[in-house]
Amino acid sequence: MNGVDAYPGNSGERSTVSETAWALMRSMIRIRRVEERLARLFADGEVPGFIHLSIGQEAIAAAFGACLTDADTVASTHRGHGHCLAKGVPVSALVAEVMGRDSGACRGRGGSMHVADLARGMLGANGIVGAGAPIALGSALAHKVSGRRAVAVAFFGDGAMAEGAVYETMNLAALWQVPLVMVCERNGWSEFSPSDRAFAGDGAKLAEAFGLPFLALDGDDVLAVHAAVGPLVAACREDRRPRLVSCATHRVAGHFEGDPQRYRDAPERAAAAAADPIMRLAARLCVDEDRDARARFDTIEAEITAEIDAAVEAARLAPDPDFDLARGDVYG
Amino acid sequence: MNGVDAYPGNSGERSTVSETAWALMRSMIRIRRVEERLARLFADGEVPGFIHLSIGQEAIAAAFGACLTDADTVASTHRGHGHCLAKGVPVSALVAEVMGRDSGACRGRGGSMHVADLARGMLGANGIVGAGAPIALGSALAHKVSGRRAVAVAFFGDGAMAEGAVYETMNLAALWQVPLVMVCERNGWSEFSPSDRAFAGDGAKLAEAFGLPFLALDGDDVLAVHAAVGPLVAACREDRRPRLVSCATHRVAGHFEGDPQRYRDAPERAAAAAADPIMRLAARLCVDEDRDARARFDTIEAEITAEIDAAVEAARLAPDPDFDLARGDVYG
Amino acid sequence: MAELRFAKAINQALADAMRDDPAVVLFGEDVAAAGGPFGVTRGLLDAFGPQRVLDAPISESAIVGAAVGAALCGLKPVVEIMFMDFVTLAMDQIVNQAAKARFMFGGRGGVPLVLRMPHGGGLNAGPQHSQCLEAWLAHVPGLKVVVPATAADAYGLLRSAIDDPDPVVVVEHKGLYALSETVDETLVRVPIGQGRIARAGRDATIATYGALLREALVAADRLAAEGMSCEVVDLRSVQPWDEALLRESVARTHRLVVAHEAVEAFGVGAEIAARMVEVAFDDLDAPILRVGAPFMPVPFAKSLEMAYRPGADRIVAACRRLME
Amino acid sequence: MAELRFAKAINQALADAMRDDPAVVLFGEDVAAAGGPFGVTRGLLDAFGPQRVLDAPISESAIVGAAVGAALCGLKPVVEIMFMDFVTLAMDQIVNQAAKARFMFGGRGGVPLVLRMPHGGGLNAGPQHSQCLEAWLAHVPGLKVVVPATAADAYGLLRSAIDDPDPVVVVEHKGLYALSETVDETLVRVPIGQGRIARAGRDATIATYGALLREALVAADRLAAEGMSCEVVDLRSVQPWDEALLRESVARTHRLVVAHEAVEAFGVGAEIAARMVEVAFDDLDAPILRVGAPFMPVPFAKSLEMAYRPGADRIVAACRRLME
Ligand SMILES: Cc1ncc(C[n+]2csc(CCOP(=O)(O)OP(=O)(O)O)c2C)c(N)n1
Ligand SMILES: Cc1ncc(C[n+]2csc(CCOP(=O)(O)OP(=O)(O)O)c2C)c(N)n1
Ligand SMILES: [Mg+2]
Ligand SMILES: [Mg+2]
Repeated sequence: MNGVDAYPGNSGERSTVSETAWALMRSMIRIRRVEERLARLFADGEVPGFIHLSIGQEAIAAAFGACLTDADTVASTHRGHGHCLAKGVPVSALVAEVMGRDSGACRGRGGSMHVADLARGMLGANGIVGAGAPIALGSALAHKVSGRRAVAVAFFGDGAMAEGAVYETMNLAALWQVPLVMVCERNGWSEFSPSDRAFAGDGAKLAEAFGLPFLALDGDDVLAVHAAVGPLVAACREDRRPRLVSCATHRVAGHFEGDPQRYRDAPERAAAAAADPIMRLAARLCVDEDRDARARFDTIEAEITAEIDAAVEAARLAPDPDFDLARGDVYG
Repeated sequence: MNGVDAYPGNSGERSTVSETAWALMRSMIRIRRVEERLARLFADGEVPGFIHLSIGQEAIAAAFGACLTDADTVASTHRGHGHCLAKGVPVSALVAEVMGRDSGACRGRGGSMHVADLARGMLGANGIVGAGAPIALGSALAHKVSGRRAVAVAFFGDGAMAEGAVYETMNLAALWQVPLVMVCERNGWSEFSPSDRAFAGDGAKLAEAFGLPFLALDGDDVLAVHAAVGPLVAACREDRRPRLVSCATHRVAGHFEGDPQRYRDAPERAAAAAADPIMRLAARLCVDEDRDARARFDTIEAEITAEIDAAVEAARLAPDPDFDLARGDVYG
Repeated sequence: MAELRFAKAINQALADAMRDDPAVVLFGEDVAAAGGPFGVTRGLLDAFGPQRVLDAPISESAIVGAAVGAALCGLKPVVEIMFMDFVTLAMDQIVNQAAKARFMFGGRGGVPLVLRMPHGGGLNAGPQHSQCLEAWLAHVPGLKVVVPATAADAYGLLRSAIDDPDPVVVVEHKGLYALSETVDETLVRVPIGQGRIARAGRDATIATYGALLREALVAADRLAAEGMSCEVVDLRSVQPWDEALLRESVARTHRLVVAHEAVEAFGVGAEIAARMVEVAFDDLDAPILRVGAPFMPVPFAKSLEMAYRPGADRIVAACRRLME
Repeated sequence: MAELRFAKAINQALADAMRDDPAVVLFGEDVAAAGGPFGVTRGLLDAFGPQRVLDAPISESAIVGAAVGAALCGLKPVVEIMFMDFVTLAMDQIVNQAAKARFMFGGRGGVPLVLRMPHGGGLNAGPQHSQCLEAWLAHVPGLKVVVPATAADAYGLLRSAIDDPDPVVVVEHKGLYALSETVDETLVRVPIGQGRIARAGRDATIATYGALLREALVAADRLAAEGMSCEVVDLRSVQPWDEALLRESVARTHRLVVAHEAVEAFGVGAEIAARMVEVAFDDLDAPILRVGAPFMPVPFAKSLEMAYRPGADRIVAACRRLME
C-alpha cells in the first residue's frame, strides 16, 4: 500500500494514476513553496498585514482543485492560499496580492484574506469565519438556476463549526437541494484553542441530521482525498444535491505568521509536522528510492521555485495600487 | 390508560397525582381562555399591533411551568403568552401589557411579543425568532456562576431551527455545560410554511451530534410532558448540564390573529384542533362522565373567567402609559 | 392615469424585471407560496415558477449570503428581509461581503443584489418590528439605499435597483403598502440618487424621504395657510443623495428642515445637515433643524407610539422655529 | 507617575473590576487561556479562574446573547468582540435585545453588559478587519459608546462602563494597544459622557476621539507654528457625547472641525456637526468641517491604507480652510 499503484485500486491504468499523483504533488508543492516564500517575505516586511498559512493542509486544496473546472465555484476562508492556487489563481496574482501590489489578483486592495478570481470561480478567501458557506450555497443556486453542470465548494475550518451561518447553510442547502459540497478542514485548532474546546459537535451526525451525504477523509492523504472527491464531485454535478465532507488534517504553522504558539506543546507540533501530506505522497511515489521519481520531484521543485521567484520579482517591480482607481471601484 | 391514575405510574399516590393533573388543567385553561379573550379584544380593536396565539400548545407551557420556580429562568418567543402565564406572570399584567396599558407587565411599552417579568425569571417573549436561546443560555451561566440551583429554559419553534443562533447556543451550552433546557415546540408551521419546508433537520440527531441528552415528547399530552420534564428539570438542577427536548404539538390558530390561513387545508386544521390538550386531559380526568370532575372543571372555568374579566376591566381602567416616564427608562 | 397601490407597484416592478431578465430571482421568508407577509410578492411564484421564486427558511444571514453568492455568479437576486429590524441578523453578509466585494476583488466583479426591507412604525408592532435603520446602511461604502415615498417611485426605484450592478437596499415603509395613488399608465425607472421637488416654495426647504413625505406636504399646506411658503424635497435616495438639488433649494430658501421617522440622533438627517452646513453655510439664514424620532426604542402602546412618531406637527413646529 | 501601556490599562481595569465585584465575568474568543488576541486579558484566567474567565467558540451572536441573559440575571459580563467588524454578526443581540431590554420591559431591569471591541486601521488588516462602525451603535437608543484615546481613559472609561447599569460599548483602537503613556499612579474612573479639553486654544476647535486625538494634537502643534491656536476636545464618549463642553468651546473659538477615522459620510461627525449647527449657529464664523475616511472600504496595501486614513495632514488642511 505504499506505492501509487494502490490508488485508486486501478492497477491497469498505472500511468494515468501516476500522472494524477504527480499532478497532485505539483499542486501541493506549489502551495507549500508559495506559502513558505510568503512567510519569508512576511518576516522581511514585504508582506503587510497578517497571513494565515495552510502548511500541512495542502492535500485537501490540491485534491479538490484537481476535481474542479473554472465553471465550478469555491468560497474559501482566511486560510485560503491553497484553495486559491488549486482553483487556478496564478502564483503571480496571488503573491502580488498578498504583497499589496497593483498586479495582485485584487489589485492589492484585499490582501491574503480576500484573494479572489471570479473568472476562475474563486469567490474569495474570507476574513469572516463561516461567511463563505452561504456564499458558496448561493453560487450553487446560480449553477442550478442557470442550468450549468457546475458545483460549488465551501471550505471552512473546524472552528467555523461554531458559527450559525454554517448551520443555516446546511439547512438551506438541504431544503433547496443545490449542488454544494461543504468541506470542513479539521486541523484541530480554532485560532489558539484546540478545536474540541470550540466545537462540541460531531460532523457525521450533523450531516445525518440534515440528511446530507457525509464523507470523513484523511485529509493528509491526497490520493485518498482525490479518490473520494472525484466521484463525489461528479455525482454532485449529476444529482445537484448537497453533501458534507470532513477532512482531518494538521495545522503545522501558527494561526498566523508570527504567532509564537505558546499554547502548543512540542509533541503536538511534531505530530502535526510529521503528518506532512507532501512527504506522504513522496513516499508513495518512492521519491527517496526511485531515481526517476527523485528527478521528477526535483524538477517540479525547480520549476516551482522559478515560478515563485518570477512572481515575487514581478510583484516587487509592480506599481503600488492606484488610490483613485481603487476609490472609483466602490461602485460599478 | 384513560384515567389519571395511569400517571405517573404511581397509583399509590392517586390524589397527589390527580392534584397535579388538575393544576395542569387549570394552567392550560388559564392560558387558553386568556388567549381567546385576547383574540376577541383584538377583533374589537382593544389590542393593538399583532398577537400570536398558542392555542393548542398550552400543554408544553403548563407542564414546564409546573416544574419551575421563580429562580428558574425562561426565554420565550413571539408566541409567548402561555410561557409567561405558566411562569407566573399574573393574568392582569399580561392582559394589560398586550392591551398597551400602564399597568402591563412592561408598562405597555413592549406588548405581546415582549412580555417579561424579571422578578419571576421570565426573561421575555421575543420578537426575533431564535434570539431567546442564547439569552436563556446566558441566564444558565449566571445560575451556575452564582451557585444557584436554578435552571434555564429556552423555548423556540420548529421554524426557529433554521436560525444560526439556535445552533450556536447548542454548541456553547455543550461546551460550557450549563443548566439549560432547550425546548423545541414543533407545531408543524413556520409562519405560513409547513415546517418541513423550513427545517430539513432531525432534532434527535442534532442533539446527539452535540452530545445533548434528548427527549421527544407528545407535546399535546400534558401529563406525559409533565412526567418527563419533572425529572429532567430535577436532573438538570443537579448535574447542571444542557439537554434538548422536542415537543410535537399543533398550532390551532393562525400564525397571528387575523391571519386568513389560506395556506392551510380543512383536514389539517381539523386535525390540529382535534389534538386539543385540554380535551385530552379532560377525558383522562373523566370530566364528561364524572360529576365531581365536571364540577371541578366548571369551577376552574368560572374562576378563570372571573380572573380574566377582572384583568380586562382593570386594564381598561388603567391609564395610558406615560410617555416621559418611558423615555426616561431608556437608561437606568 | 390609473390607481396604483404602493404594494402593487412593487409587485409590478418585480414582475416586469423578471419578465425582462431571466437572471432575476426572488427569495425570502414566505415570499413564494404565501406571496409575502405583506402580500408584495403575490402571484410571482405562479408566474415565474419555483426555480426563480423561492421560499427560504428563517435564516436571514444565509439568505443574504446566498444572494451574494448568486449575484457573484450571474444571477440578480432580489431578497426580502421581512422587517428591517431583522437586518441585524444579516449585517455581516451585507456589510462585509456584498458591499465590499467589488472594491475588495479589484473591481473585477460586483454583487448586483437588491435587498427589500420594510421599516417604520404606525402598526403598534413594538420595539423589534418598527425600526428605521437606514442610516447604518448609508454609512457603508458599497451600498446604495433608496426609500420610495410614492407608488410610482416604489416602482421606479426598484427597477433601477434591480438594474444596478451593485447592492441596493430598498427600504419600504410598512404604512405605505396599502395606500393608493393616481399614477401615469406607464411606470418608468427612477434614477438612484436623484431627488425631486415635491412642492415648490420660497421661505424654507423641508427635505425628507419615505413615509414622512406625506407629513411634510401636510405641514407645508398648514404653513401656507399661515403665510409661510415651504419647498418640499423628496430625497428618494439616501445613499447617494441628491446634494445638488438640495443645495439649489437651500440657495433659494435659505432655511432647511430635515425630517425622517428614524431616531434623530446619528440619523440620515445628521449627514444632510452636516453636509449642507459645509457647502451652503453662507446661504443659511437660520440653523438647520432636524425632525426625527426621540432617542428611545419604538414603543408599543398606541398612545406611546403616537407621541413617539414624528409627523406634520413637529415639522410645522420646526419650520416656525426657523422663521423666529 | 508611571508608564502604562494602553492594553495594560484595560487589563488593569478588568482585574480591578473583577476584584471589586464577583459579578463581573469575562468571555470571548480566546480571551481566557490565550489571554486574548491582543493580549489584553492576559493573566485574568489565572487570577480569577475558569468560572469567571471563559473562552467562547466563534459564535459572536450567541456570545453576546449569552451576555444579555447573564446580565439580566445578576452578572456583569464583559465581552470581547475580536474585531469591531465582527459586530455585524451580533447586531441583533446588541440592538434588539441588550439595548431595548430596560425600556421594553418597563424599566424593571437592565442589561449591565460591556462589549469591548477594537476598531480602526493602520495594521494593513484589510477591509474586514479595520472598520470603525461606532456611528451605528451611537444611533441606537439604549446603548452607550465610549472611545478612549489615552491609557488613563482606557482604564477610567472601562471601569465606568462596568459600573454602568446599561450596555456600554467600549471601542478600542488597535493601533493604541501597544502605546505607552505616563500616568498618575492612581487610576480613576472617567464618567461616561464627559469630554475633556486636551489642549486649549482660541481660533478653532478640533473635536475628536480615539486614536485621532494624537493626530489632532500634532495638527494643533503644526498650526500653532503657523500662528493658529487650536483647541482640541477629546470627546471620550460618543453616546452620550459632551455637547455642553463642545458648545462652550465653540462659543470661544467660533470655528469647528470634527475629526475621526471612521468614514466621514453618516459618521459620528455628522451628528456632532448637525447638533452644533443647531445650538451654536450664531456663534459660528465658518462652516463646520469634518475630517473622516473617504467613502470606500478600508484598503489593504500599505500605500492605499496610508492614503486612506485621515491624520494630522487632513486636520491641518481643514483648519486652514476654516480661516480662509
Ligand atoms: C466572525 C469571525 N470571528 C472571529 C474571527 C477571528 N478568527 C480568524 S480565524 C479564527 C479561527 C478559525 O478556526 P477554523 O475555522 O478552524 O480555521 P483555521 O484557522 O483552523 O484554518 C478566528 C477565531 C474571524 N475572522 N471572524
Ligand atoms: C429573525 C426573525 N425572522 C423572521 C421573523 C418573522 N417570524 C415571526 S414568527 C415566524 C415563524 C416562526 O416559526 P416557529 O419558530 O416555528 O414558531 P411558531 O410561530 O410556529 O410558534 C417568523 C418567520 C422574526 N420574527 N424574526
Ligand atoms: Mg481549525
Ligand atoms: Mg412552528
